[in-house]
Order: sequence, then C-alpha cells, then structure tokens
Amino acid sequence: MIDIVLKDMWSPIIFISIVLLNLLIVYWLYKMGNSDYKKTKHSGEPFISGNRPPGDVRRVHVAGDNLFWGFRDALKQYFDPLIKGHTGSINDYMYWIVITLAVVLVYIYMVV
Amino acid sequence: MSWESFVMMMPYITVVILMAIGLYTVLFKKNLIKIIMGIAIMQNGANLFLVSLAYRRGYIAPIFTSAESTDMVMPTPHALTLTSIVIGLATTALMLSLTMMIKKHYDSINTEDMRRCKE
Amino acid sequence: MEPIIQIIQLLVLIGLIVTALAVVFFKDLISAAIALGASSLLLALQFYLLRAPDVAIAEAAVGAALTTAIFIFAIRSTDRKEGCK
Amino acid sequence: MTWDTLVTNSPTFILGIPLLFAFLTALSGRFSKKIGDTLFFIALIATAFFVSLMSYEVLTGESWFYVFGAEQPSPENIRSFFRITFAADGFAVLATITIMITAVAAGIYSYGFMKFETGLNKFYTLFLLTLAGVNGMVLTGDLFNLFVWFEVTSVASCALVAFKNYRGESVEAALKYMILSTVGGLVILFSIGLLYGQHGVLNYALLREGITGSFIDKLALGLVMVILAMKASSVPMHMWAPDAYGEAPGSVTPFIAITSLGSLFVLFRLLFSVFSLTVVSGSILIILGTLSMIIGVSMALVQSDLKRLIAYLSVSQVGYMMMAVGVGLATLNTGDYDSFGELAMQGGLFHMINDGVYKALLFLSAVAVVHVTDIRSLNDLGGLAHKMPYVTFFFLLGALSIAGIPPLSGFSSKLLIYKSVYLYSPILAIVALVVSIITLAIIGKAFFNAFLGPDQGLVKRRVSKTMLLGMGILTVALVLFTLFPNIVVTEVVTPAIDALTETFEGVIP
Amino acid sequence: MKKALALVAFFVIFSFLLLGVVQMRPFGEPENEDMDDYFLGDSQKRHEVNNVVTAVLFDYRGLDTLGEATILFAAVSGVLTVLRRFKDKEEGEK
Amino acid sequence: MKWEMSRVVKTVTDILVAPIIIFGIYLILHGHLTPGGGFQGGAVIASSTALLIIAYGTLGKHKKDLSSIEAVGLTLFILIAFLGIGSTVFYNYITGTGFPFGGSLPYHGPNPGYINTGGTITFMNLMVGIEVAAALSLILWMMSKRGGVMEPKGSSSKKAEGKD
Repeated sequence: MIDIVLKDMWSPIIFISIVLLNLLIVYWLYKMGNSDYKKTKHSGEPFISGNRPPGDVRRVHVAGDNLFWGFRDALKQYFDPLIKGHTGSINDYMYWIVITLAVVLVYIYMVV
Repeated sequence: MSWESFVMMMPYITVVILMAIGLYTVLFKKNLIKIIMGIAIMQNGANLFLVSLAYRRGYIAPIFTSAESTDMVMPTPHALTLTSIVIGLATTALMLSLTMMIKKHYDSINTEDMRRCKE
Repeated sequence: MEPIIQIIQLLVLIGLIVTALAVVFFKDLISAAIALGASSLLLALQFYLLRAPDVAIAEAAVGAALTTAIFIFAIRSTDRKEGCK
Repeated sequence: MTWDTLVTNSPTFILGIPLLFAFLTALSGRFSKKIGDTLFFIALIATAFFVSLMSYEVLTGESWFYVFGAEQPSPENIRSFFRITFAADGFAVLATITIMITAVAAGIYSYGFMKFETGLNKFYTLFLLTLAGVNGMVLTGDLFNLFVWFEVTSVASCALVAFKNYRGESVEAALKYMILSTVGGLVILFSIGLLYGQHGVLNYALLREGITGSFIDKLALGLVMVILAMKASSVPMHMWAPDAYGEAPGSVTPFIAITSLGSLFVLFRLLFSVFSLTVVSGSILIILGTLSMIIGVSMALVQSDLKRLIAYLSVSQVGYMMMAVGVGLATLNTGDYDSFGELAMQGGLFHMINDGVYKALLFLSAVAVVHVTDIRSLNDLGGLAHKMPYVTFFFLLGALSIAGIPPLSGFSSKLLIYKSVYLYSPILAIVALVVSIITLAIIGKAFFNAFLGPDQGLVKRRVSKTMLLGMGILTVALVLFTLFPNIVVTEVVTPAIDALTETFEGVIP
Repeated sequence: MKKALALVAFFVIFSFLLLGVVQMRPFGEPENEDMDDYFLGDSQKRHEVNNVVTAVLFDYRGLDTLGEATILFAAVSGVLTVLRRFKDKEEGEK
Repeated sequence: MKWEMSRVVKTVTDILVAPIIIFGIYLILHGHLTPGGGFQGGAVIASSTALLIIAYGTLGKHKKDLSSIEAVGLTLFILIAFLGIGSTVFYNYITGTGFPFGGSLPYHGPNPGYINTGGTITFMNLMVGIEVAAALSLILWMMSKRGGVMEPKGSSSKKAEGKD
C-alpha cells in the first residue's frame, strides 16, 4: 500500500512543467493581443470604476483591518470571546496550563 | 492507612504539599516577586522528592569513610539534586533581573499591569 | 529508624510546610524572603537527616545564603510591600 | 584522530562545538569585537559539518548509541545504559537537520540585522547556547539529561527574547516565557522523580522495559506530555508564543520558533520510545492538534501586527504535525498502521522539516519589512514591492508554502496528511483543509497589505547583503524540498519513522 | 469564572499527585537499585574516588554537570544582557 | 550605591572572608573524598562575595575579570571532558596512570583517601568550582548595584526618577 502511494505520490516536476507549458501558451496569446493594442493618454494610471480616484492615490490603499471585516462581523459571537480570552496576564496563562493538565490527567485515567 | 505507614509516607506528602503551595502562589498571586518565590518553593519540593527517593532505611551517606559499599543510600538522586539546585538558582536570578527591568519599564511589579502584549 | 530521629524528621517536615505557608502569606516581601531562607535551611537539615551531606551543603550555601541575597537585592530595587502597585 | 573517530563522535561534537565556541565568544569580548563574529561563524559552520557527517553515516550506514564516559563508544552491555547515552538515529538526523538549517540562516541574517546593537558578544553566546540546548534535547537518550538541556534552552532563549531590554514589551514577553518554562521544567523534574522512583533507571531504553502502564506511569505521561506540548506552543497553552515571537529581536525569531519545534520532536520521541500507552496519547495529540489548528488560524485572522500574525500561523501549523503524528500514534499497533498510519507519520514528520524552513523564511522576510520601515502594523504598511523585490519574492515563497499551494513543499506534506487523516476520520481532514484555505486568505491579506499597492515611500534603510543571504539559504532548502519530496520522504523521513517505531529493540542484550 | 475553573483543576491535579505518591514504593525501601549499586561498587575501584556522589556527578553523569554549568553560564550571560545599559536611541524597532 | 555599614560589620567581614574562602577551597579540593565538591565550594566562595557586597556595597571594577574567569573555567572543563575522545567524551583517562591526580587509593573499602586520586574528576571539580564561584559572584554583583538598571544615556526617564 505504502509503496503504491509513494509511487503515485505528488510529483512537483510534472506539475511545474505543465504550468510552464500553460504560461507559454498564455504568453503566446498575450503576444497576439499585444500587437492590436494602442497606447492612449491615460493608460497605466490608477483608476476606480473607470474614473480617476479623488485626491492622493496613496490614500486609496486598503488597510489591514478592512479586509475580511465581513467575515469577522458575521462570526462575532465566535471571535469576540476568543480575543477577550487572550488577556496577556501571566496568571491566565498558568490557569490554562493547569486546566489542560487536569483534563489530560483525568482523560488518561478514565480511558486507559 | 496506618499511622506507621503515614509517618513513612510523610516526606512524599510534604513534597506534594510544597508543590501545591508553590503552584498556588504562581497561579493566584499577582506580585511578580511572590510568583518567583512560589517557583522557589516548588524547586524545594522537587529537590526534597529526589533526595527522599534516594533514602534506604538504616544506610549511611554514600561516602567511603566507615562502612562497606552495600550499606549506602543511593547516590544518583543526590547528583541530580545538586544539578537541579544550581539550575534553580540560575533561573531564579534570571527571573529576578527580568523583574527588575519590568519595574524599570512599567513602574509596577503587578501582573495586572504587565499586559502590553495581548490578543 | 529510631523514634527520636523519626520525630525530628516529622518536626522538620512540618516546619518546612509552615515556612512555605509563611512565604505565601507574609505581605512584607523581605519577611517572605527571610522565611524562604529559613525554609531552605530546614530543607538542608532534612537532607542531612536523609544522609545526603553533599546536597545539604549545597542547599545551605545556595538556598539559604545566595537565594535570599538575590531576593533581597531584587526587592530593594522594586517594591517592598506586596500590595503596592 | 582518525576519520572514524570523528564520525563516531559526531553527536558529541554537534553538542560540544556550540558550547565551546559560546564560552570562547564570551571570552573574546575582552579583546576585540571582530573575534566574536568570526568565532560565531566558525561554530555554525563546524556544527553544520558535524550534522551532515552524522546524517551521512546514519542514513547510509547504521545508527548507533553514543555512551558518554564508556571505554568504547557503543554499548556492549546493559551497564552502559546506566550512563548518559546519545541516540544517533534517523529521528535525531531529521531533527538536527531541521534545526541546523534555521540556525545557519538565522545566524547569517543576524550579522547584518544586529549590527547596531550593543552587547553583541552576549548575543552570539546566547545564540550558540540555545543551539546547543536544542541539539542536546533532540539527541539525548536520558530523561534527566533531557531536563538539563530543556532548561538550557529555556534560559538562553529567554535571555535572547529579552535582548532588546530597552523595550518594555520584550522584557515582559521574556518574563512570561521564563515563568512558564521554569514551572514546566519543575513539573518535568517531578515526573522524572516519579519514574525514577518506580523503575530506578533514567535511560529511555531501560525505562521502556520497565513501563507497564501503572497509575504512576500514566501520571508521569500526562505531566510530561502537557508540558512539552506547552513548550511546543499548542493551544490552549500557546499564549506565550505570539508574545515571545513578536517581541524577540527579529533575526532570532525563527530560532525561538525552532526551540518549540525541538520540544515537539522530543515529545514525539518520548511518546514513541518511552511510554507504551500509544492509543490514549495519540488521541490527546489529535485533540490538541485540531484545537491548535482552529484557534491559531482564527486568532491570526484578526491580527494586524505582522509578526504576531505569523506567530499565530505557526501555532496553527504545529497543530498539523500533532494531528498527523497523533493519527500515526493512535494506530501504531493496529492493522490500520500499515494502511494509513505510516502515511500520516510521513506527512507529519515531513511537514515538520518543511515547517522549520518556510516558517523561518516567512519570519525573516517579515522581519526585513519591519527592519526597513520601523512599522509593524499592517494598517500602515503598503507598496513595499516597488522597493524590495527580493524580500517580496522570499515572502511570497514562504507564504505560498505555508498556505499549501502547489507545487511548493508545504503542499506535498499537507497532501500526505489529508490523504491519511481522511482515512482515519474525514472530519479531521476537512478541518485541516478548511484551515489551510483560511491560512491562504490570511497570508493573502498580509501580502496584499504589505507589498502591493502604490509606493508609499516607507522604506528607511536598506536590506543588507547578509540578510538576503540568510533568506537565500532558506530559499534553496525550500526549493530542494519542493522539487524532490519523494527523495526527502524516502531517504530522511522514513528512517526517522523507523527509528521512532522500532527504537531500542534488539539493542539491549 | 476562569479562576474558579483553575482552582478546581488545581485540586484535581493535586489529588492525582497525592494518589500517585501514596501508591509509590514505601519511603526508604527502593525497588530497583541495580544502577545505584553498580555505581557504589564501581566508583572506588574504577575511579579511585571516595565520594560516590562526586563520581556520579563528574563521571557517570558528567554531561549533566556540563549542562548544569552551562545553565549557570547562560543565566549569567542573560543577567548581564538584561541588566546592561540601554542604548542611546530612545526606541528601536517598533 | 549609597550604602554605609557600621565599622563593626566591616571588621567582622574582614575577619570572616578569608576563612570562608579557605573553607570553599577545601571543599573544592577534597570534593572527591569528603562531602563537598565544585558546586558547594563555589557557592561558599560566592557567599563571601555576598558578605563583601553587603559590607562595602561594591566589588570594584572586576566585572570583566569575573566574566573571563568564568568563561575560562568552563572552557577548560569542556576541554578536559573532550580530551577523552580517544575512547569517549568524559572518559576518565588519567585515573591509575600515576600522573598527578592519577594515584590510587590505599585499599578499596573504607579509607581516609588521598587527595591525588580521582583522575579527571579532581580537575573537573576545580574547574566547576572556579566557574560557579565567578558566576555566582557576578550575579550577586550585577543585581546588587541596583541591578545596573540605569537610565538611558541620552534621555531622562520620566517615571522611576524620585522613587525610593
């Protein structure tokens, strides 16, 4: 069983060669399209929904907390106690160790 | 358990009580120096445990001055205890110096104030 | 073991527990450090009773003298009372 | 001194050379500042040399026991096991290779990174002491000796965390880490006492003969296991890890992470070679591992601090290894072991060596970002790819690998884990897959925030050549593991599994 | 709440430890003494040492002693590191 | 450190320090014959340092010396251990060779013992004694001078200024 699995184990070389082949095809397509492309005045500039962004371009950057806020907001009941649990107090760290120790000891005693 | 056997178990029970006192201090005291003292008590308990394991009733210390080799208590736990005593001193010194730096930076040695790293 | 040694041993063990409790309950940290030193001294005595003179010497020198000294040095440069902020 | 002597004694040199050079480095501070650097690099290179020597000998020839103080290096009778032994077997090879790759990279990186700090001699000393401690932990075959090296690692790495003593947070993280490891060490010492009192021996091989699963054995198992899991930063005892990883000087952050990986190695060795209660300990490992994966990745999702984010991700990666090896452990003596248990072990141990490499790469490139900008918050970073193309590339490699994107090495080990764990329990495999996807999302967020977008002119300093070299070494290792996973699994990981599952049998006369 | 849980866990652990310790061999009567008897018999003949503890410390378990001295060294380096003077710059890397 | 002890304390310290150090050296040298050894002797010597620090408040400017002594002691210790590499590390290669410290005990069994026995064990005792004494003195010294917790050179610290 193990031998069979090892033989058809994941082979990155094949994967990489296939990816490279695909990249070649993509490059060829890109080349084909590139000949028709006409450079206009505003190409290469940042835009939002087809318009120039207002004000300084740097301010447009999305900050770290903004990403996944919907995910976080939807699972508020899960995340809030979790964050609250990480109090940063050394006593709390010790509490967790002691609780785990007790649970593991009881588990070992009960199961075996 | 008879009185005799209780007296015989007394060193082990003392060890457990010492460990309990030490761990209680580490768990529930808020003063850093007190916590380190609790760790020192735990060290004492562990050392006493090792030395108690070495004891053989009626035997002498493992040094050849007066008796034959078969009449000696066991030497290995003594060596281990020596090692652990010095380890205990080293860790205590390091923790105390860190506490001094905490006092310097936070102007407090209470664990409730020592919570800048969290979440 | 002779009864007299047994009784001494019991007394020393009870003394160990009492000094350890004193370390926990003293509010004055210097007193607690001294109690810790006393505890170490009793522990050294107990080691001697358990036929471990090597360990007894080490515990007396390290536990009773040096540990107490560094605790007192540390307490002096921080706070003396436990309740202090 | 002949070549054979060098080969037979290589386990002690792996330990002894960092120690000796640590003492010499401390001594050299009196004379010149330059000598310290030189000695440090000599020590790293010599240790790496002896690791490769031992690995070559073990992987091509036979594994052996090194008995300290005996007249011959290998044990001829049972009394040799009364002394301290080192086990130079496949598992030790796997562990030391993982440790050495990170150590060399972090050491070279430190040269450029720490240039502006004072007290560098002590930094090098502590670095080498930590290296010696971790190597001793994974090599030793004696329970009390394990405790000693455990404490060496704790003390030295804690002092490393507190190296920037002008920052309150560093001192705080170091003190928390130190209190936890000292209490943990004392608990381990207590359980050593329990085992010694019952069996009268300290050597793994002799202890295995004696352990039957009595109440005291179970007690010692529980105590040791929880403490080592704590040092390996498993949930719910992981909280020290983000503090310590986040506040340590940047260049040693992966090295602190490696000490917890070393504890994991030790935990696996103890569970396999000493305690024979495999089913219960395997199930505990699976539970702790699953918790680590889920909680670690959830906490990483809400982080905005770059270093803490990666620290939480590393907590969740530890979960994968614990789960996979736990599956192997739980099925060890049953028929399932041949069908998927061994595969799970392969996945878990291969993931450990991968994890050591890509986590170090990720940490070091993140630290380079922090170094050049002085900003840690992802909210303020942005557009760094314009000025730091190399670091961007390194970060991307590490990020894709930790998220398990093909064809990188993280994928090949995770694939093995999914395959085997699915046969044990489909739910666990699905959890692992989901965690992997969330990891990709998180790492995408970090990459997007830090590197993409318009250039904001945050770059203050340059990334020095040695820092790039340190990351380059890790990249080479990563690419090798990526391209040849089959060779690594068959040549390095399988001997390690054999060493774990068949340890010490037939050695004692 | 967490504190109460920790208190319960604390008592659970110590009842376990007490149970374990009570089940240990009686104080003063070890069971397996092969290793220690070997040390006692061997140290004077092989190493010409009267104090067996020293023989165990520096010969049979010499590596422990090396590690222990190393811990002391590491602690001293750590204390020197932690208590060294601050750098001139106000704050380092954020 | 402003720290004035009365003359009595200083005199008693002066009288006590030498015997304590000699006792420590005795413990180290006779470690293989009587109770004692490198650790104990080193700790006893370090306790004399504690006495000096309490009486006089400082040890002078010997920090670097102590640190070097410590490192030298450990280096020699590990070298002694590694010289046994012909057999194995920590092999006692001197015992029974007649080299100084290679003598043999008069008879095996209870005996008073000679100081020149023990082989490498005696040397290691000596080295560990040196290392422990220097290390513990250094710890005491560092922690006593108010931890060397000093202000940053350029900046003035706001909080800890007027306290105690």
